[in-house]
Amino acid sequence: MPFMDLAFTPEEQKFREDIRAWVGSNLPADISHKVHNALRLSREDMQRWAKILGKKGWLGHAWPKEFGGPGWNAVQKHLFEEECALAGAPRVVPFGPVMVAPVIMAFGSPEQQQRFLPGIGSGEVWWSQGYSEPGSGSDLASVKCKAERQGDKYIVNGQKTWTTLGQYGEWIFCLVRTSTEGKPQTGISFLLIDMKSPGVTVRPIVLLDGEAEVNEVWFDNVEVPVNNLVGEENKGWTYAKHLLSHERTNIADVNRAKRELERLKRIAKAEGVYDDTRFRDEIAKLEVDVVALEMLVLRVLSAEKSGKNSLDIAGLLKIRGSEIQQRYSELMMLAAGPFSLPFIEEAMEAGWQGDFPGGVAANAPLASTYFNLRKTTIYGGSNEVQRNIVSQFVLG
Amino acid sequence: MPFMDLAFTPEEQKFREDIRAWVGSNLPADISHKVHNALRLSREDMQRWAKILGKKGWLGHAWPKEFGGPGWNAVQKHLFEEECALAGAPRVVPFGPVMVAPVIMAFGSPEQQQRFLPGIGSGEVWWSQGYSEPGSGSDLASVKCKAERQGDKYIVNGQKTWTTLGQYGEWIFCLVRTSTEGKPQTGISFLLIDMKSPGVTVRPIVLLDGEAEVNEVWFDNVEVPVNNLVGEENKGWTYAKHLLSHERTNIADVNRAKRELERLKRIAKAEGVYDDTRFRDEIAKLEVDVVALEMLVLRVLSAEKSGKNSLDIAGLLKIRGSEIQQRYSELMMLAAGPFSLPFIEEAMEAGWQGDFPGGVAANAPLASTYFNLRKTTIYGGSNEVQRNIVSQFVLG
Amino acid sequence: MDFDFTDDQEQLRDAVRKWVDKAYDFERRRGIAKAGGFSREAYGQLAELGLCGLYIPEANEGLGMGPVEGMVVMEELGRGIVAEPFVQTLVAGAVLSGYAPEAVKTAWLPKIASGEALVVLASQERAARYQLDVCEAKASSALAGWTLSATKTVVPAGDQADAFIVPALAGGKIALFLVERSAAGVTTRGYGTQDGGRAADVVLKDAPATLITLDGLAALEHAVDIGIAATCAEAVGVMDKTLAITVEYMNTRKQFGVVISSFQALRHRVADMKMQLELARSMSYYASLKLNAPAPERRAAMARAKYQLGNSMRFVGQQAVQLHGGIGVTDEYIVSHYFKKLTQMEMSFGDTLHHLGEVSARMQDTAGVFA
Amino acid sequence: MDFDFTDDQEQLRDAVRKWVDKAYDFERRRGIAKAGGFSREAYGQLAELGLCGLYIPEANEGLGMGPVEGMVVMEELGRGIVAEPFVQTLVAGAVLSGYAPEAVKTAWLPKIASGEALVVLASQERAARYQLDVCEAKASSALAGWTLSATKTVVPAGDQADAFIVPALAGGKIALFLVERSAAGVTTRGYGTQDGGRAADVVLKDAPATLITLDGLAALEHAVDIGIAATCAEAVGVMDKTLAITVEYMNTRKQFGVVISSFQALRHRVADMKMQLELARSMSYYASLKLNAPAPERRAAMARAKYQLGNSMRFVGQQAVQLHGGIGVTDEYIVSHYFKKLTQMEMSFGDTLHHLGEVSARMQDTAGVFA
Repeated sequence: MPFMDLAFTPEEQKFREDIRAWVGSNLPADISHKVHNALRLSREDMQRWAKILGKKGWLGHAWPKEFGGPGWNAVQKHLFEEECALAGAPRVVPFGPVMVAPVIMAFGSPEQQQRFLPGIGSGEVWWSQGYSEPGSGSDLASVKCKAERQGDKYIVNGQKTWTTLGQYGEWIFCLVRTSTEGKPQTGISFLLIDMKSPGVTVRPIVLLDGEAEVNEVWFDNVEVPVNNLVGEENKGWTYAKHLLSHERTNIADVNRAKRELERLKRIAKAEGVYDDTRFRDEIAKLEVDVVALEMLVLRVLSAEKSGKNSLDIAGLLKIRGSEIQQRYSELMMLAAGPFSLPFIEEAMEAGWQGDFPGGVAANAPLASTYFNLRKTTIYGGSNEVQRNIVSQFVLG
Repeated sequence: MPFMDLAFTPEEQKFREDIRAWVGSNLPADISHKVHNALRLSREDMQRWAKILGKKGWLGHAWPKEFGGPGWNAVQKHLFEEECALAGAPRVVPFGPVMVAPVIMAFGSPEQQQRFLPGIGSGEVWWSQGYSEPGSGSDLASVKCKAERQGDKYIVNGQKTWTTLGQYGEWIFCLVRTSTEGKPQTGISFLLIDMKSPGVTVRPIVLLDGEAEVNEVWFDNVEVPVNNLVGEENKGWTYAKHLLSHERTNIADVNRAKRELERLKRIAKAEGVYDDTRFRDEIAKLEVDVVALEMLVLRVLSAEKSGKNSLDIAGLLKIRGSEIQQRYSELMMLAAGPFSLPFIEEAMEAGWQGDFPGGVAANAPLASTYFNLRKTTIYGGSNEVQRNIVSQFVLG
Repeated sequence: MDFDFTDDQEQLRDAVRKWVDKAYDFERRRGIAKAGGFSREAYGQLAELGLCGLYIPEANEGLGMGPVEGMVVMEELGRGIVAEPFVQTLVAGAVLSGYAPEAVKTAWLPKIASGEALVVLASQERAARYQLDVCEAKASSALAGWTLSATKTVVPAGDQADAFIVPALAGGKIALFLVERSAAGVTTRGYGTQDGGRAADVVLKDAPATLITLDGLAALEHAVDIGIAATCAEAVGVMDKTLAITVEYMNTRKQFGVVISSFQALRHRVADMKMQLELARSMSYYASLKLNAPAPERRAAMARAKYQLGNSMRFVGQQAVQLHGGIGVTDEYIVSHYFKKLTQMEMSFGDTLHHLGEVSARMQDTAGVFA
Repeated sequence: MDFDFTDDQEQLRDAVRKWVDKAYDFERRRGIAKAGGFSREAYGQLAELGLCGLYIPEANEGLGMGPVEGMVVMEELGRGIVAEPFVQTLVAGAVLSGYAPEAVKTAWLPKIASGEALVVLASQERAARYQLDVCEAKASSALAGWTLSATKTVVPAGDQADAFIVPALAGGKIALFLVERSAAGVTTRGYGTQDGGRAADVVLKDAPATLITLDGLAALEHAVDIGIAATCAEAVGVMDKTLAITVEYMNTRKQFGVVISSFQALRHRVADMKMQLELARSMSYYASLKLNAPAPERRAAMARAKYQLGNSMRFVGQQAVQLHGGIGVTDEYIVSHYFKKLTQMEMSFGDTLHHLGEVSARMQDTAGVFA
């Protein structure tokens, strides 16, 4: 008999402890050091951790058992993600295991499943996402990148953009236009493209923090075998929506927020503002914000677990989660104040031995992180689009 | 040669001191006591002060000299209003001297000017405003109240609402529909109606603070002589817009805000929260808000005086002024906290001898004022409508 | 970790909601407010539903239920902005059950559970504001027993209650006493409150009193925390209904020829109201589920919850009025009554700035619900 | 009471604006930032315009102008987010003119006015954050004159400047000194800053120094206040241009088939940005017009101004990026550079919370501009 209870069950607690123990002995210390201090992660760092998870069968931790996943429920997934986040594990690059894999599982052919899923689940193959195009913004259905069928190939021409970490990508899943008839949504197909194919060019976009986190990807007469089409031609929009519906509570990123709030407190202490009433109050407000967000996440998890309530508040999670990310990064920067202003790129590398102005090298990435996280209220459906969605739900 | 200077000129200073001296010796102490403590003002209180001003020729302090006004420039008007506000004078009920008088001056016949302006300027005749109708809200051109011409009379049928202090009104100026052809704006006329006419009914609307500040006014076959029509038939919308353009800096009500901010500090001291960092910071924020608003008002005044700059920021004054009014009233209430919660209507009368819970009778009106001032972001063009206007100015 | 309500809890919710819908509509509430802000008859109906014994052990003729049931009931009373101070009944039931000597329990708990006795907390003093450890009331012990001298103000339904739970200094420390309103030396002066309810000043002059506990501050803190959790739940109910009223109005009211719910700026405001409501609901759950935690953890949780709820109440109340436009500030239309209720609740058991201070003072190195 | 600019002031504005438009476009600025964040050549052009002598008396080959002229110049430099630390030149000119002995004035002011010498304030120490009275630097007096030992950090263009104005303790009190960068015992380490400008750590080891004034705290406060007023004016220019860039983008960029400036929720955001800009402009006027007021009045005014400007900068900068969407966070597109400039300026001469504290501490019973 279920009843309202904040505490996790003994089984859930045991599960958490097992995860914690495993992460504790398998997460490389040099990687967690970088995560805890917002230092630069290399491709190798990210893939090293992905492979460790892959070997354990946990890179696809949300995968169903039939595809090699652990078969966890919503709460177990949450506990796993929380333990990873708190321990300072890098976020799993989601494009393979979280985004394209569920689409391949649901709509791909058995052949595609056998061909692609092992490489995704093991962390061997780096996937990228090809959704956004120049000018598309929040209007994802305005796909222009064209795939023309010629025999057993598609010829792909066009451009994708905002491709996160695309400079490392080996494969990319793309929305491409295969028909211009009917509504914009109806002529879109879901195509898997080998990024080593002739005609694929990746150009990094430098962001405001000086980092090349996203890319433009150009397709110039790229030949793609038709058996790389997922599902049916012109039905790609349906699959993409299916994929978006898989983004649930993790969009709030509350586990990371908890870790970063603790880091904020450490920074505030080091900078001597933790005992300043005004600054401390700002942290206190954020503390409540984080607890409230976590409770919201837990409510959603509970509803998922029991299937009893229906809580259509994913939009709220996105809005609040992104606002909180921006706020903690802002407060970290403000805590360091003038000592966050030097822009010394080398200082963002682990192991830098220089003398950072003010003497605290941990301050080096603070402003950059603040700048970088401005993206969070823009991407994944801007917060304005999310408010449209929420109000539609409330007002009809 | 004009040059940037925050100080008023010696002439302006002298002007201010003269006003201060006159107000000091002519504003009845019982009235200023009520204003300084947000106690109830009676019709007699308001009219007593209006007549004192009228006798001096200052009730129509913005009137041009040819109509008996003092002929002050924008800065002098501001200084006069400021000295009145700081001394605790009641706000002049604007419907006669500030609203209908300029319309009569600009568009009325000489006969109408001679007939109506003296009673307005002396404070003898109480005017009301008949613009809003049930359902019209921010859409003032949706006038339904009908005036049908029959010989030398109009027969008026319909309803006006939100008529401030209409229960005291002797005359009312109304927008009435005289034609249903063309755009809604084109069939509106501007009519002066004697509220003692048969068929006029006034019903007070009780507001959330329990006070009857506004009214519904019903017109049931009310006969109005055609020579009470101002200007031409069907041109009333033009005249009404002219009137609205006369609302300038006084919409920000910054002088009252300064007086009330000082009162807030007194209340905070009496309630023991002035030295509480958190509460004090809230006052400090408001202090900056008030200074910034005053600077904005002064910039507009300077531009009006010199005719040099064009500052189309009336919408900003309305938005900011109303937000500040709401905030100081909120902070006053929060300062008293639990001691603002008793609702004892008698305690809002001057001279009440009862024992207010907590012992401070000055706390009696705090919550009521907070509730009452929620109207400020709604009336006079809601702040949402003002934001539409401001953004139109900025974005085109 | 589970946020599902049991079937029993759902039935409890339905019962209260039905009573509110049928027996406590806007007109009845208006009548109660006009008549002074408290209806013994309405209160009696809550008792008939069995609600008054919610936190009272079955041994004392109560229901022996817990915080989740309290939350469910308060949410529903909130939806109807019920003026009778039911929060006080939860507080009194729990505090007497938890801290009073057996004789006091036996004498009072069955009467509270049956609705025969209304017992309220009389703690507010002029100098205290929201501080619980500031107390000028004095208790004296003599052969005949304890007597109290005190001036307590804004006591909920203070001139209607049958007895008061009163903190007073005994030997320099705060102790908690029970004082009957009918006792010698007790005078009350009642008045309406801004939210349409009732309160009173209560003056005790050497009034005979019964000791509840000498560990009065701990008991008082517990009492206030029960009050906070109940107020949070009530606020969720008030806000939920406030949003529903606003949505209905926006989908009906036309301006410039279209319903005002078609304006994007207003739609986003509604999204923000929904956000505040769901954050508030989440923190109300949090408060109720932490109510039985050890005192330091419990106190920290209540401060966090009341801080969130205060912000939410202010935003939802103010925006509901704003989105209604002119009709929102009339007495005639219901939304202003919800707004006034939210305003008063923000100042009940400590306002938002007060609880921000509490959160700040109690901050730890850790973060999150389970920290 | 007058806020009209004189014809001379308008001409000054035009001259600076023309230079920014023609000689300091986005590409040149990008080049300067990449090359380290400071261009002596660009700085020399400001001197050629005569700007470096703005606050220097005519007797010392300056222009002898006042705060309004300073404000006009800073607004225009702000519009171009000019990276060279011209604020420092205003500060140095005014502080040396106002506090230095005649010999120092004669030696340095003409060189500052001509652009030959860049003199900057080197006051920031690790322990001080925004407090002006916290100082660990030490001055020693010997027969040969004063020597200083100090570690100053984030000194604007510190490895490019010709001399520093340095607060240091002399006999337990803060005094102000001039130290040449070429002097013995001076080492600097330069680096770029987040806004595309340049700063350096400056270490002094028994470096020979010239006394400016023993009343160093008063002079330092004055220096910082000049910096605040200039930063406020600069911020107005930055925000004015930021809003213009955003408006242009919104009127061009299409989503769902229409320009995004047609969405009401975004339009209202723009109205709020305009509000913040005009409040900021008003408070920038206020700051500049109070710059010659007696110290307590001047300090209070600067705190109020910087508090407003800080809030405005944060809102305008963040919203400008948000309204641009993805392109707003790229290095390639100009708006992110305006945003970063605004971010850094919020932390210059005391951030928003710091100045809230100053406003709160200096609060009087009266209210308003003339109180």
